[in-house]
Amino acid sequence: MFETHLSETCDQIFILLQHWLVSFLPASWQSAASVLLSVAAIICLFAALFALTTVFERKGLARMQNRIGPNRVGPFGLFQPIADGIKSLTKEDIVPSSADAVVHFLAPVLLVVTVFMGFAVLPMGRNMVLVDLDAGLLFYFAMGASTELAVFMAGWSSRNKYSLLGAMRAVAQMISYEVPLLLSSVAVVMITGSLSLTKIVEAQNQYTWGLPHWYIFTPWGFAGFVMYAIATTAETNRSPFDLPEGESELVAGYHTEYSGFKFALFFLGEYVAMFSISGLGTTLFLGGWSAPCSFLTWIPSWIWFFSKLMLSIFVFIWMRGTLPRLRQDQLMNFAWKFVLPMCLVNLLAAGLWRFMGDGWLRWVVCSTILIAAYAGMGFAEMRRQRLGPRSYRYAE
Amino acid sequence: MLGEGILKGMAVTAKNFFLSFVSAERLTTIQYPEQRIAPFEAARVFPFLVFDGADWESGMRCVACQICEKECPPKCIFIEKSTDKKPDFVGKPQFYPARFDIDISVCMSCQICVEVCPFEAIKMDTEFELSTDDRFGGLLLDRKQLAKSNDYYHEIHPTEASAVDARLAAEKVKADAKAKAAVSAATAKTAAIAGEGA
Amino acid sequence: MTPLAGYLLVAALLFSIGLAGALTRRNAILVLIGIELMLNAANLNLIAFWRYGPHPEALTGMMFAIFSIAVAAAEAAVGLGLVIQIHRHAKTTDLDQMNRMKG
Amino acid sequence: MSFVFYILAALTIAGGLAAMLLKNTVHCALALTVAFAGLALLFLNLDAQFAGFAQILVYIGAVAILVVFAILLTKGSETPKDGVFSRSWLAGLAIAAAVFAVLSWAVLQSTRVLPHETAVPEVTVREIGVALVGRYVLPLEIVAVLLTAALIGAVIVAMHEKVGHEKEEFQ
Repeated sequence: MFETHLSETCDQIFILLQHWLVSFLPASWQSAASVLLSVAAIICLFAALFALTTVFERKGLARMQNRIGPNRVGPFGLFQPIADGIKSLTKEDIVPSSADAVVHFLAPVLLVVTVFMGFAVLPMGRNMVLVDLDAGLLFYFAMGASTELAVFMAGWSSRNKYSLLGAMRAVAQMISYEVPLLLSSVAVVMITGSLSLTKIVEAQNQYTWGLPHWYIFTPWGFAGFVMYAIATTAETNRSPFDLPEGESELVAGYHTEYSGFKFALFFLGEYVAMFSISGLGTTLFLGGWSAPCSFLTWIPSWIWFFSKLMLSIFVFIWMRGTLPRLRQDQLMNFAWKFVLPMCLVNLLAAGLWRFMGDGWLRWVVCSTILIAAYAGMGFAEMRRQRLGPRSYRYAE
Repeated sequence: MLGEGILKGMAVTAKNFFLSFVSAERLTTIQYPEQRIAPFEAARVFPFLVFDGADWESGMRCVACQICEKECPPKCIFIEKSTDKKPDFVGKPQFYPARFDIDISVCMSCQICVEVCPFEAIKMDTEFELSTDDRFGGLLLDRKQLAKSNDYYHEIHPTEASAVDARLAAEKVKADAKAKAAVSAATAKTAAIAGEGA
Repeated sequence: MTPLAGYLLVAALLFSIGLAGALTRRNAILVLIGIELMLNAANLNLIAFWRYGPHPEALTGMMFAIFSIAVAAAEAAVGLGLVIQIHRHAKTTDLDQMNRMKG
Repeated sequence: MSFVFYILAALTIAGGLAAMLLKNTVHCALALTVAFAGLALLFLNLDAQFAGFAQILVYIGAVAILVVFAILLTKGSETPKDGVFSRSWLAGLAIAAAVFAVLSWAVLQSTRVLPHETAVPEVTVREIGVALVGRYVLPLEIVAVLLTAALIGAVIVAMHEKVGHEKEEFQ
């Protein structure tokens, strides 16, 4: 009895803390204060996570390349982000003389604001959601779509050909991959019957024989998750889809002309977008804050959410350490000729899954459809030498 | 199968990631200021002036012939000839550089000065930690800073230095023999003159 | 003034701004922007009528607005495609200079 | 009439005015997004959550981006020398003013019959979805066909006539 109570307290510790802090204020201020407190907590938490991730990314990438990575500032180089932060804060803020100063200033601000807005609807633990919107997923995608405009503003206002090219690439890429991103999430919405992210997590927080009902453990969920992962990598401009800032041809893409704190904001925006979109993927396919086994539910829900989030970040870093950058035409062909059709087939599979009722038949039918589509499309693509192994004309 | 290569590549990086924590020999990094690798024998950075013996001023091999100054492509060498002479390693009186400056902010480490020097006086150094906070004065090395002993030369380029020493020794032997011959000839001559006179 | 009247006035003003823009600007893209503004003003009207109408649970105004958003997106795509094609052909997007139908 | 409404209305109108008055075309497009965002917030203020988010997703995420793409593809960001307004601007302005006069007159005349503050309608996304595939399924299908047609049409219209150009170059 006492143990359940303790684990319950641990689970809800942030909620209890918030209620305790707010209780000092007069009653009329309490609702506003609790919202402000949550917002401040989210911003501080993810900014801190951003700082930690930068150093872990550098160290992880180094290990994948058999190097050591940053280890000079503080123990094991853990204070490296502080040094980086001081550097970017003290740097001169340069605005090109021909740049459009107002738009140039607004772009990073808009990017960071829209990126942080996405966290408003993400459930980070049991009862830990800022606003439980009925159309939460739609809100998330609406905010995600607005970041494209910030990227365009940054590229256009810099009056630099590299910035503009990078921005155009980024916007084209983000629009192209937004379609599979939305379609892979639509499958989840179809099964759950709700756009509310808390409802989606609750639907997955059930156990059969100690195993969770996460959507990734279903055929359509697994295919959807793979498509979602590909689309998010492109959406956050991460390697191997980091063409918008391909340093070998575009200097730094749309933030070429940004320095100092504004550049740090872009950097922050990129990482926070990665966290938020990983958090959404966790919520949609990996059961959000639910525990992976029924006997592990005593561990607080927010620990599960953040460990899944960091695992996704590790996969992002892992992919960055492995895969080379794609070419623009490969990127577009991949989106429109492979990922999008696969997402449509996946929608079909999800619909069949929904209407075939329980039993083993739906597993067989859905898996067959998806595997056949994957194998067929993959074979066709490789035959056309679009996605197959490369032939080198001059090397070797 | 589509996507097979991606999985293979991911496996390679994952192996690197985990094994780099286990086996230290996988790590290629040298922690530079604390750990160093010995410089290669053929490494060359900027020129220095070789001197023999203990005193750098009297033992300097340079005779201020100014060939290196003329040949230097970026013109980073400044030589001022002395007015008096001092004996070189064979004992022959030679000019010496009253001033010998190399501006290493201009030098491009081409080694042409070393190639053209007939006196084996200028050689390439392996010292590379030359950064200074005074970029005008600090990078203009005078002859005192440039002078390094022959022992130091042996230390950094042992093979090359031995070859140079052997050649110089052979030259010295030849010069000594010539001098001796000249001396004996002179004595013979004087003797003959004396004999004639007698 | 009732709240509905306020929304209707804002919509009317936005519609007139869009109309003025569509009628006075030279650039074809800006004419399209004006048309978009007019469509949006109509959407605002539909939503306002839905909210303050007698039967909001019937969702009529909301459905109108949603369909109108979808149609406006299609309109923008086709319209901008046409402008790009015209620019490729006539090397201008100035409507005052597009005064002949011969290609 | 709440304070929030006035702020949002001012934002929307200012965005719309700027979109129609600014010289630089890209600035116009950015001002247009401000107007779109203001409208989306007005929708939210009207308790139409779904329509508001759909407005942001479609207009800011797609239409605004499409507009700036079109501007950059047509070199429209360069301000023309002979003014941004057409020769017949006075007539256009007069027509717009007349339309506004008529509309506002109509609205103000009917203030008496317009309903006052009503209860907030409780509409979930689920109900909208059920209505879309129930009562409004025919319009939904028609919109689907329209969007497909528009997609294909836009691609065909904007597609480069590769074959024709190559022929021209060969001759």
